[in-house]
Amino acid sequence: MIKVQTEDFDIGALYQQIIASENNPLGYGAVITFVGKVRDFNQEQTVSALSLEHYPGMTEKVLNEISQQAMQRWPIAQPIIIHRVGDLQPGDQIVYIGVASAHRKAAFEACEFLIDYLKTKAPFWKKEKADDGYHWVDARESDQEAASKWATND
Amino acid sequence: MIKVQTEDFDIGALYQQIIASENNPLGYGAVITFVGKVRDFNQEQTVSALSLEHYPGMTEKVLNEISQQAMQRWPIAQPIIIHRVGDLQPGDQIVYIGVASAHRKAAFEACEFLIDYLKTKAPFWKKEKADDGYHWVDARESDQEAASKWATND
Amino acid sequence: MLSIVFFAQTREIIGQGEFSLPFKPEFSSLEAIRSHLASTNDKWDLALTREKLIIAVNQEMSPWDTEIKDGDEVAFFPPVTGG
Amino acid sequence: MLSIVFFAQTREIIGQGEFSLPFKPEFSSLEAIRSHLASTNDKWDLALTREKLIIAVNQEMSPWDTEIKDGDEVAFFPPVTGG
Repeated sequence: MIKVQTEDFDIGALYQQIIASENNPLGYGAVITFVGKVRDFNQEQTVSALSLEHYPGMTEKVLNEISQQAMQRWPIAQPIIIHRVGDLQPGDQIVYIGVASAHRKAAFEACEFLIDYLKTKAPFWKKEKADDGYHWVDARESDQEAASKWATND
Repeated sequence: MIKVQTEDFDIGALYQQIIASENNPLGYGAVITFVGKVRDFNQEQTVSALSLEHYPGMTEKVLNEISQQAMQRWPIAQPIIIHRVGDLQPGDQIVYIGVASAHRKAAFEACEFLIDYLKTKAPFWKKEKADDGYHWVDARESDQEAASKWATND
Repeated sequence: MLSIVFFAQTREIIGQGEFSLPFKPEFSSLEAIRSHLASTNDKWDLALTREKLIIAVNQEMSPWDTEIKDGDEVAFFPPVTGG
Repeated sequence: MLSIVFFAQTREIIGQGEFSLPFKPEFSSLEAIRSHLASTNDKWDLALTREKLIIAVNQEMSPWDTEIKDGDEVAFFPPVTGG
């Protein structure tokens, strides 16, 4: 399941959705979830608000693609990916990724792959309100490096 | 927080506990959770029930120790570790590990470290009911290998 | 007709999010489209500096040598920062 | 007095979970305790085969050369399988 939405999401309800996954609910022994939240600082500046813009249509397409890629690379159930857009506050949830698999190694890897790819390939942009006003967040070199470790030659 | 209990646990409530962590709730941008569940098969046998035994006292001691080790190695909040004991059914939750950090890499690594160490160092034993009766689960070589990758020289 | 779209800083500096551009044979090159737009004024020139500019053609991130045809959607934006 | 405890298969084959063993100087060696217990009968001998047997002294996994003193809790069990 892929969703781009302004509304918040409920961790407990999403967990129930993953484990109720139709193809093999009792075979999935490991469930990994990642939640990304708005921090109250970035690059040593205090952040008081955040605004998230995205490219409607392309965003869902990219998230579906990386979800398919993860399912081809690891024996996992259909992942759940939710990303919020619009105005957010420090402490708010931004992104949710849930992955279930028979074994934990596949689930950990697929979950990390999904967030690494989301961060570098999905068209979202963050604008932060800091002490000196609003400014767009710079892309991080470390995110590119994290994503590049999953590169394949095919 | 460390708990060994017969009762089930609530993923949504535990998530709220992690993010309400007192030392730096708004600084934690990444929350990773691992849930281990009883699978309906193991080593190609159908599993219809599971019974979990532990070493009271030592279990809590070991879980506290690995929790402290994780906090020394990664900049994370106090992890939440819950492990159930007693009689369980396929689909039941066995173990929960929740980790929050400013950045996702530390949270992923610490969470994987905790489950790898729990699986090889915490005194729990599983007995499965399969087609041919009850038998104790064998320790897996792959779990030892997973744990050994975190070894340090100190 | 080409559909030209901008996001984030690029959109803010340009001052609009999208518009239509009548297709011309020379626009089969992305660089030709970029430099045509950049020639509009100094702001657009700044917004469309090639360094760090990402292009998506029909909603797919694409290299500069991608061939463009009439009816395509061409997006210009800075490196993404979601998650 | 030593407190001797068993878990899982080891406990099941032995037939009991714990008992007290009066301390003797020779029991400062874990192997001496193990072979003393193993000599009880064939089942105990089987349960306490060194291969794959894990020992915890005072609730801490310990190597075979750990020195034991009066009052210690010594546990014998198979490799753990939680999680």
